[in-house]
Amino acid sequence: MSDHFHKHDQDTVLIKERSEQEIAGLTKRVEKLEKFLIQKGIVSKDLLESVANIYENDLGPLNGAKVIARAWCDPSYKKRLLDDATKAIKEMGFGGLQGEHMVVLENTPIIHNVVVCSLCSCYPWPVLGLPPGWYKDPAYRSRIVIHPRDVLKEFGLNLCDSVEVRVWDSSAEVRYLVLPERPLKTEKFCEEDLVKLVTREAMIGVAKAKDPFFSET
Amino acid sequence: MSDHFHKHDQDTVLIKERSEQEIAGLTKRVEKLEKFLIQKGIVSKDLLESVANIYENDLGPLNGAKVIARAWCDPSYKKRLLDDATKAIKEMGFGGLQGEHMVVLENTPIIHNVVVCSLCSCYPWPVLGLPPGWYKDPAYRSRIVIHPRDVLKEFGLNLCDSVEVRVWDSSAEVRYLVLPERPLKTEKFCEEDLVKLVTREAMIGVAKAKDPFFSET
Amino acid sequence: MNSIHDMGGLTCFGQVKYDEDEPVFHHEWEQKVLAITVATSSLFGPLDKRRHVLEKIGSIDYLKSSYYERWLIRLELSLNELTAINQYQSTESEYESIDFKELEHAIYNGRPSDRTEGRQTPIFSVGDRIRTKNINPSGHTRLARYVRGRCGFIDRVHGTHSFPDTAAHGEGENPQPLYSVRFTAKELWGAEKYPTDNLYIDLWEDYLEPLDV
Amino acid sequence: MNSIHDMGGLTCFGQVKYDEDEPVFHHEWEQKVLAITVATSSLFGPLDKRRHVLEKIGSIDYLKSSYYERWLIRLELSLNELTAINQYQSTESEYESIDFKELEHAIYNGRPSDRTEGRQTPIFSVGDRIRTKNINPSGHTRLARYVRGRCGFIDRVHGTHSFPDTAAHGEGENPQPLYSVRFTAKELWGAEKYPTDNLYIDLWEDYLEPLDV
Repeated sequence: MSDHFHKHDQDTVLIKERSEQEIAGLTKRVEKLEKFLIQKGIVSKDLLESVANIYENDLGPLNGAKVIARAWCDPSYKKRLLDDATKAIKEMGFGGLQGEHMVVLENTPIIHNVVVCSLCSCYPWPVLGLPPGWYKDPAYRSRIVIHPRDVLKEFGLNLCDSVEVRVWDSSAEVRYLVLPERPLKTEKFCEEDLVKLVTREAMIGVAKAKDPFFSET
Repeated sequence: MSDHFHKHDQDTVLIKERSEQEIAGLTKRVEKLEKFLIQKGIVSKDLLESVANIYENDLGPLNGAKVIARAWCDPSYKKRLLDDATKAIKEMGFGGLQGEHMVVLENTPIIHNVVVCSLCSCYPWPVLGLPPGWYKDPAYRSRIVIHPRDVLKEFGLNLCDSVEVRVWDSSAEVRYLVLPERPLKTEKFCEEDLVKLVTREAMIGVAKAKDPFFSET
Repeated sequence: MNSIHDMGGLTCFGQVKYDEDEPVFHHEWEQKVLAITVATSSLFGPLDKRRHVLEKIGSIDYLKSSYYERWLIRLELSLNELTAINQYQSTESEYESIDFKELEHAIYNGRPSDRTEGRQTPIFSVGDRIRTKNINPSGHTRLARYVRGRCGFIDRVHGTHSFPDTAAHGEGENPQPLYSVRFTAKELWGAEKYPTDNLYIDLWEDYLEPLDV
Repeated sequence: MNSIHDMGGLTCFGQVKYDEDEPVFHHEWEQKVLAITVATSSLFGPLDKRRHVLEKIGSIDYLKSSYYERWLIRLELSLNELTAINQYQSTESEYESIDFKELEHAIYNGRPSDRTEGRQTPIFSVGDRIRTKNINPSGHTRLARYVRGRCGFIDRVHGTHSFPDTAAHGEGENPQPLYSVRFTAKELWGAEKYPTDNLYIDLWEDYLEPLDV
């Protein structure tokens, strides 16, 4: 006789992989919406495809990485960025919905900034694109405000006790972007190479910028 | 073309009626537990049946109703009940698990008491039996502490603004029983007749005692 | 832990579904769960520990389960743990057998939580103003979130009782005074519409501090 | 409303599931939901109102849905409402048509929430100590529960912005100063282990009062 009783997932809200059937159901619901909107002349198929295209190709963390890399290389740009981020980011050609009011937060050896939206999932689209799944999930939204150091550990980031953690909960239309520390010994890197070190995670504040000399072996 | 999209239940956590299949699944899980406990000699089938029998037949709101009716008729008993409810209830032969530390709360024309356990579903078993479903559901547990008057309205109880509402959240092992107001013009009722007017809901505080002269037509 | 079980003050669960003619048990399995839970309670530690098992049920499971389903989940979790321990200790045959006479005595006489040892002299008296501490323990607590960091009045002194926050975790009963504390509705919710309404909740002395400290 | 969306400080959702190689969209329907949501946003009132629709999704549905599923539910709820209104008004043919040039302009230029009308002079200055009000409105608010009735410091003044609590309900934008407010971790959670940690959150002037009032 087995003595293993029904098992329970005690501690997670797992957004489970959807079955084929569930995806078919969701697809059908979306198609119904789409059909209605097109038939009523509210939108055209072209318009929807153009919008999808913008978010698929035009916006993404590469925009933010360019901003950060430039700030690392150009002290006067960095100053403008910290003084008026919206304007300085616009200089680089980035702006728009969900980036109307930008603030950049500078990480230092003694200050670590990390961003969340506990009430929904506000995120700076023009510089980071659409948010990753974990940013929108209950585990991150609920816990980063109370146990930031534990959550950062789950991303592999162990902070010294002496570092001050600053959590930014974006409850208004102000959007926050973290300026990570420039990795050591990258003085000779050109801006283009530095861009590759700036990950989305580093600009949210759940990681540091990539260390180009770090090897996993 | 239909313009009704997928409907959503916006505001409730409904413990939905279980399907035959779900009930079969639950039954199977319980049987597995039972079989294990019996095979290991932890309990016998007789013992489980005896326990079930106690809670089905021995405990219930009739016990509480007898306590309340006596308090209505016997001023010295009422005094003892308000002074030391555990002892006064024991006098009537009631006591035990989930009734170890009883407190009785007297409703008056200007004070209305109502009981909840917001953290789980603590309830005075010896005098009220096992709790009704609504007492254990999120809607009651979460809202009675913040919007007691709205919740009481959902039970059909409209309180004047001038009445003081006292919500008792039983977070420890103290269990609360409400002593409702004796209905008007029941001076000539004997204790046995009064017992019939004392509902479970009145002793939780989501209703008043039954008015024997009230007719619904 | 700050879990979904601590739901006081949430307003997202809709209206109360009141069914006047609700049976005590909807199905036979519910009655069995009740009987097994009561019968085996002494196997699984103090009530505080058993409450904490319910609090650790995942949020979706917690919300979509009925009361006896949550109890069933607790039994399964507890038995999974117990059998794992027994297998590890190779004491397969040594499960404790429940004595009905003892159980019946407990059912009718209870398992009181008041204690004659521990802190017997209350720091606070009826009428004293207190502030609840703002604690957010990772384990079990009975200091509901909606009364943390709030000012209230001592309404009753219940005597000295076992302390759930330690008792649930095998850290001793730490018996201490238990109070009924009154909070005004305005203090808890900022509402001014019913200035005379009050909420009373039972709180242990370690949850409280004098107001002016 | 005090709904499950306001989850800051809960600890019952387990560890973060981080997938480094997560695609922007898992399925085509997600991309369509994004496109439809952005394209039709001007049909359904201000952003605050659209956020409130998400907040009214039932708790279990909210928790078990992925992000774009919640957005899909919002579209369905909003369109059900819109079509009901149009049927009632018999204006079946008069749905607004979305102009792509206008939409493209909004996508790349945004819809700022700062305003030149309304209360332009902030009551508080950087460094001021404030206490947040303890309000529990039945409608939309951006005063998260975990910062209600807590003491903090003004860290930045963001200028005058539209006020969500009224804008979401068609009660006007009520523009007023918006601040970034700093709270110590100790003030919010009582933890003393990391005394230098802080949490910053953007709060409108109507959420705040001077500390000594």
